[in-house]
Amino acid sequence: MEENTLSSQPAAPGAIRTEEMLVNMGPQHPSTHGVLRLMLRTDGELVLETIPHIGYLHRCAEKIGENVTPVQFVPICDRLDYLAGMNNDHGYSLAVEKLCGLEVPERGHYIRVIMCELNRIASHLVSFGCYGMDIGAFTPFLYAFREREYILDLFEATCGARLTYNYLTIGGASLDLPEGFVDRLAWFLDYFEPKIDEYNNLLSYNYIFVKRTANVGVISVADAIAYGLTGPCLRGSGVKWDLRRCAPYEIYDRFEFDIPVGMPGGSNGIPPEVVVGDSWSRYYVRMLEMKQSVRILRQCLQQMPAGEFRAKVPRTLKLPAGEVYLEVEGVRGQLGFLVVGENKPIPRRVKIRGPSFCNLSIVPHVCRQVLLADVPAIVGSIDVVMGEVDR
Amino acid sequence: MTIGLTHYLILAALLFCCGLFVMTTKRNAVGILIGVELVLNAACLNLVAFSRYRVGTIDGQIAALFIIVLAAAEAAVAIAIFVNYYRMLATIDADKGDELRG
Amino acid sequence: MGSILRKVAFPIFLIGVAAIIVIAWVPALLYGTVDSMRDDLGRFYKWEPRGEHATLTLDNIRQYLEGSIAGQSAPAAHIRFGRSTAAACTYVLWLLQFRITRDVLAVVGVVGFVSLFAMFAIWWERKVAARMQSRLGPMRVGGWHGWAQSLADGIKLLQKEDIFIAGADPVLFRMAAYVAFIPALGLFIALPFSAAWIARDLDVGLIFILAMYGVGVLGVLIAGWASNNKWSMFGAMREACQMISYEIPLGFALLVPIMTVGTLRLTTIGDLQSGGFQTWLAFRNPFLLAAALIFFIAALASCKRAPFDLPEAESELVAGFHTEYSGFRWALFFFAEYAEMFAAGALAAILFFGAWYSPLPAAWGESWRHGPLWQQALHGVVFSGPLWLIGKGIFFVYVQMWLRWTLPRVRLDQVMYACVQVMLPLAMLVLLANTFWEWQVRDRSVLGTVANLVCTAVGAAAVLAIIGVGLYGFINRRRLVGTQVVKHLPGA
Amino acid sequence: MSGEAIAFYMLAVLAAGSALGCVIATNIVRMALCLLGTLGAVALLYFLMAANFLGVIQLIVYAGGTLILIVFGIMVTSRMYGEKLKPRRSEALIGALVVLALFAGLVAILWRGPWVTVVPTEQPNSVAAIGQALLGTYLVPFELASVLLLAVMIGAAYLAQPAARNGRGTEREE
Amino acid sequence: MTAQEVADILKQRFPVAVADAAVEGPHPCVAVTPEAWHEVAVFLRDDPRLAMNMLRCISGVDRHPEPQIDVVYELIAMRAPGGAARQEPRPPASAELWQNGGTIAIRVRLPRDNPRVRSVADVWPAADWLERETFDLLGVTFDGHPDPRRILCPDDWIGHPLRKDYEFPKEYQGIPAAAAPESDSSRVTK
Repeated sequence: MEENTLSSQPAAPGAIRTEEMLVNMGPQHPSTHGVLRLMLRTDGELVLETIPHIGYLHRCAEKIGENVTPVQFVPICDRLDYLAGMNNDHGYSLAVEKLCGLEVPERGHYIRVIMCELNRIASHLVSFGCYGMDIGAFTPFLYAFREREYILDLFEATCGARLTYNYLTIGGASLDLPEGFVDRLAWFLDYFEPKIDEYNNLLSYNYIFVKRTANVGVISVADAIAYGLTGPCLRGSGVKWDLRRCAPYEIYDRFEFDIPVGMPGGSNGIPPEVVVGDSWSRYYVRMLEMKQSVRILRQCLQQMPAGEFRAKVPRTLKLPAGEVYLEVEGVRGQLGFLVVGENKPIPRRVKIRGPSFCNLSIVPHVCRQVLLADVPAIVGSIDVVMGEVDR
Repeated sequence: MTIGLTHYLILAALLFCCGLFVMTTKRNAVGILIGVELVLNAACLNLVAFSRYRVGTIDGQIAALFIIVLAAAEAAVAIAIFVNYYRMLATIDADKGDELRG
Repeated sequence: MGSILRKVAFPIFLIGVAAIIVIAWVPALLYGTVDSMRDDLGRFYKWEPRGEHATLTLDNIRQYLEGSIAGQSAPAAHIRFGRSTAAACTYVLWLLQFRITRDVLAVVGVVGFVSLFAMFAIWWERKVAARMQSRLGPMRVGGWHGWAQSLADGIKLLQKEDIFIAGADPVLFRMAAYVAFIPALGLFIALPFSAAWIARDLDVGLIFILAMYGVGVLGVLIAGWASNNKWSMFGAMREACQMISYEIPLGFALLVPIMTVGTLRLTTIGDLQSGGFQTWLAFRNPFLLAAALIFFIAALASCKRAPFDLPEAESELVAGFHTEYSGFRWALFFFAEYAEMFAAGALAAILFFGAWYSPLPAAWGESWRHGPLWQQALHGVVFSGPLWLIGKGIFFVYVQMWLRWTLPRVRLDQVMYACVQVMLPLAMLVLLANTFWEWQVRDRSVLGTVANLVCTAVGAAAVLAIIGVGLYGFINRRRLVGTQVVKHLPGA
Repeated sequence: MSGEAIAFYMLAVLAAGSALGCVIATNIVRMALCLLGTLGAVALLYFLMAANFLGVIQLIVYAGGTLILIVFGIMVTSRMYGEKLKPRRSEALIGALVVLALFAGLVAILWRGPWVTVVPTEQPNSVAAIGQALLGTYLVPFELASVLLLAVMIGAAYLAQPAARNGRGTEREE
Repeated sequence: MTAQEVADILKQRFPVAVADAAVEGPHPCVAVTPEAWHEVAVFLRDDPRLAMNMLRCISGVDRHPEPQIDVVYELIAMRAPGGAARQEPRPPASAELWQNGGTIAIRVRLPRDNPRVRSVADVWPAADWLERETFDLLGVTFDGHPDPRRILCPDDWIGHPLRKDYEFPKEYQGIPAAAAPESDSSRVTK
């Protein structure tokens, strides 16, 4: 705790003097999702200003990227947004493939989409559960983790890992899907889809929950775009923008799915207190996105062909001179990779655009003149993963 | 040895004197308020003791009841004033409040 | 060693449960015995004044128990002992006739009950939470569903280092835990477990309990301040705001039954509800039912339980006022919290839900009350007795846990809004309406009877619904707890 | 020595000790804690004098309300490591002398004074008696007190809100 | 709008400042001189044809051993369903998809020994943290930045780790570094 008193001087006569305090929220704090540190300037329960301090989880991912080959770097990608390792691997692989001009076989595409969407569900489940905890509802957290466990079981059966997969790699996937995967996945989708409605009834429409999150931390469209917000945070503000649709990559143009956006309250079963762009909208977009992911997964299972799952990738892949910047729609927003090659097996530069990094940058703008209890509600609804912010 | 009126009165006198001392010497305004509470308590104790040992009715208790209620009201106003005082002068030292101009 | 412990642990547990059940009704029985004995003997020897001031001698008691007093009409037909038993009981009964003995017993009983109950409640809360979250909760310590978990935790907490932070105020930091805990114990001085089983039957018992709730806050406040931690300070401030605000609707809600019964003595209030389910105060008229609800919500806020657990909101304030506490001092805060929870539940039961009486009219069991020992014991279980009050208290504690693991937490301004703008006017309205009702509506009038019946029906429906849901859950427990857990359930 | 005497002396020592603690303590929160000791002991003394209702009111209003308000005020206005407001030496000395003299005088008078006392009688139902007295003999002061409380409520609420003059939202403070 | 069109508009508007445009290949890029960059940035955002309203990424690329550091700004134009990108605070919640109005990368070449460029945090607030990161890791100074501090490394860190000639410190605050990183990187390169 740093000592306080920004204004220890007696105020001018007649002026009202209030007691301001600097409070350190994090890096060890239950609701900062890892090691985020927020300096709050508070006046009683009122937070006047929020200053995020990041970097506690900086692991030099970009420096490592300049020193290892792309295939070696894929495991590091897993550790960026450690809740959505598949999506990170996918983004990096796509960037390298684009730079080298590699073609991924058909089945590889489908495996990638399946894994990415499954991981999106898993990650949104964590986000849903943790957000409930931020608001003070403990129980949904365990329900979310129960469902996530099924997905992790699937991942484990596929690649042997439950968190850092190193599965989607340059040229496709490193292994084929295991036997019985399709049936298990189909079972899981049937099991899981009705649960989303259950959780909506349990938490999303809960009166207290709505009161806590609706009209809290409202981000306007202009702000969202200006601060470079992407993913559910951007869509929560009512912008129907999703790279899977707006700049299609992989094979997402083959699937039918909707892009949920934040809607004003009062219609479609949305509580009347809700304002577009508030914490509730961001949270609810994630709930709806899980449904869309289930839809995509079902279509994948129908369309998936047999065949090769990985392109022939030379043992030492030389990255041609030139650079490529590629963004994919990660779980938390647009995950971008800038890869600069120079005719060597290792790239000159790997720049990672972590969506959480940009999403977090709006926190000082939003967490002003809010109550202390709103800070976890806002930061939780932005859903940052510090591994990706600090890289 | 039975406990009688004098015992209570002496105890009340002690509380009263302590309260008086706190009131006169403490510089923290809230401390002064605490002194006032002590004095009021002493008074209440006296009233109840008199009503029990000298009159035998409950009138003293009623008076003490009023004192307690009024003390609560007094504390509420006093704390409100102190909070404003602190906002104005950035101190709770009662000696600093010698200006009348707000 | 471990294996032996594992073998004996469960029997010890069962014996403990049995002992608690026995203890729950024996004192009342013994006190009743002593008092009735004194009455009998006083009548026999023509003591003046009868009862209170007469001291029985050992001989009196022995003769009485052996039934060897000349001319004794029916020498306590219901407590006839053999010669050796009588000799043993004589000393116990002789001791029990003194106020000081009973006080000492009461203090021991209260402290024992609070610590036992806190340990039980912590274990139970974990089980309740676990089942609501499709987990198992503690399963290992002690054998049967981890029943000894709290015991083990308690031993662990006692052994833990009592961390004292350098920047804290040394005296206040240490005192605060006690300032919070002692009023929580003090609550039980005036809390009747049954008409006979109460430490001090104060004529102002109800306000005394309220006062103890109020004083307990001071411990939290001082803990927050003395920790010299900003989060603790936030917690303490929130507690002060919340507690002071919610005492007002709480008080108003309590005035409603007080107005109906016209006394502050809790035993009297309890005894007025001895006529079975429909005479419970909450079902007397709609306003009392509303008052019961308001009371329960306000008590929830006073006990700082979810959804009003702002003073220790872990996602906002780390752990609130007890952030810096560890070891036994930390445990004291929890003992206080669970004691207050139980007291709130018991108070709700005494004021609104039939106190220590079962839903059956106590008049049905009148003959058992004076029958042989086994009948008296059965009476204590079936018709009235501490077990009923403890059971009702535990039920309300369960409701508090249920709410905690279901609802998110409200925000400070919402807590204040709910208190000042919703609960307070509502409580005042209910009080006003009840005044009017008591003034105008006769108990036996058509309106009074209909209101009573409707409220009773609502209450009965609620009770049946809860039992039904519980049964449904129990029958389908394999299906409901979630497939992941079922695999690990014993016998799966 | 009777039970009552034992109880009285214990409580008197607690009350007097806490009051002296108030005098000695420099830390304002400790003063408040000492005040709690005095208030509690005095409340128990009321119980001892069979003024149960008053004792409980003392606990609920004084210890549970006023004292919490005071501690609250302390928290808003004082910091743990802020300036220590110690009484000036001269003031303390003079004050102590005066107060000691006063105490000595009081004790002397009390000791000497012939007090006509009555044998205390137990009120059978003191709560009801107090209620009847409040709404009978003491109706006017009772109503006046309620008016005063209302005035205090409004006044304190007005004093405590900064927005009346500053234009900032207040409903979020407190 | 294709990258070629963007480049043409820029060249037309800023004939001197736009050095060259490499719009072929996977990463269409327009190079801009550091002095003109802020002006170009405002134009890119405000010109109704371009309306590059979102800054996605800022990457610094150290060209060591060449004495040059590139700063690459990735821009994208998000077009509201109504047509041009709308800047109203709250357009009606749309059931329609927003359109991708084209992407472009802007490259600013800076001298390696004293890389300075005007900050664009006032144009796109997203640049605030991204520029801080570039400063932190590559040592590019952004003039006029509202909060020019390090962001990922500690405030007292010495050097800029993503420079190619960066030497890993032997210790930090008395904490010794675990292993010499040179041997690691050399092993991989071989």
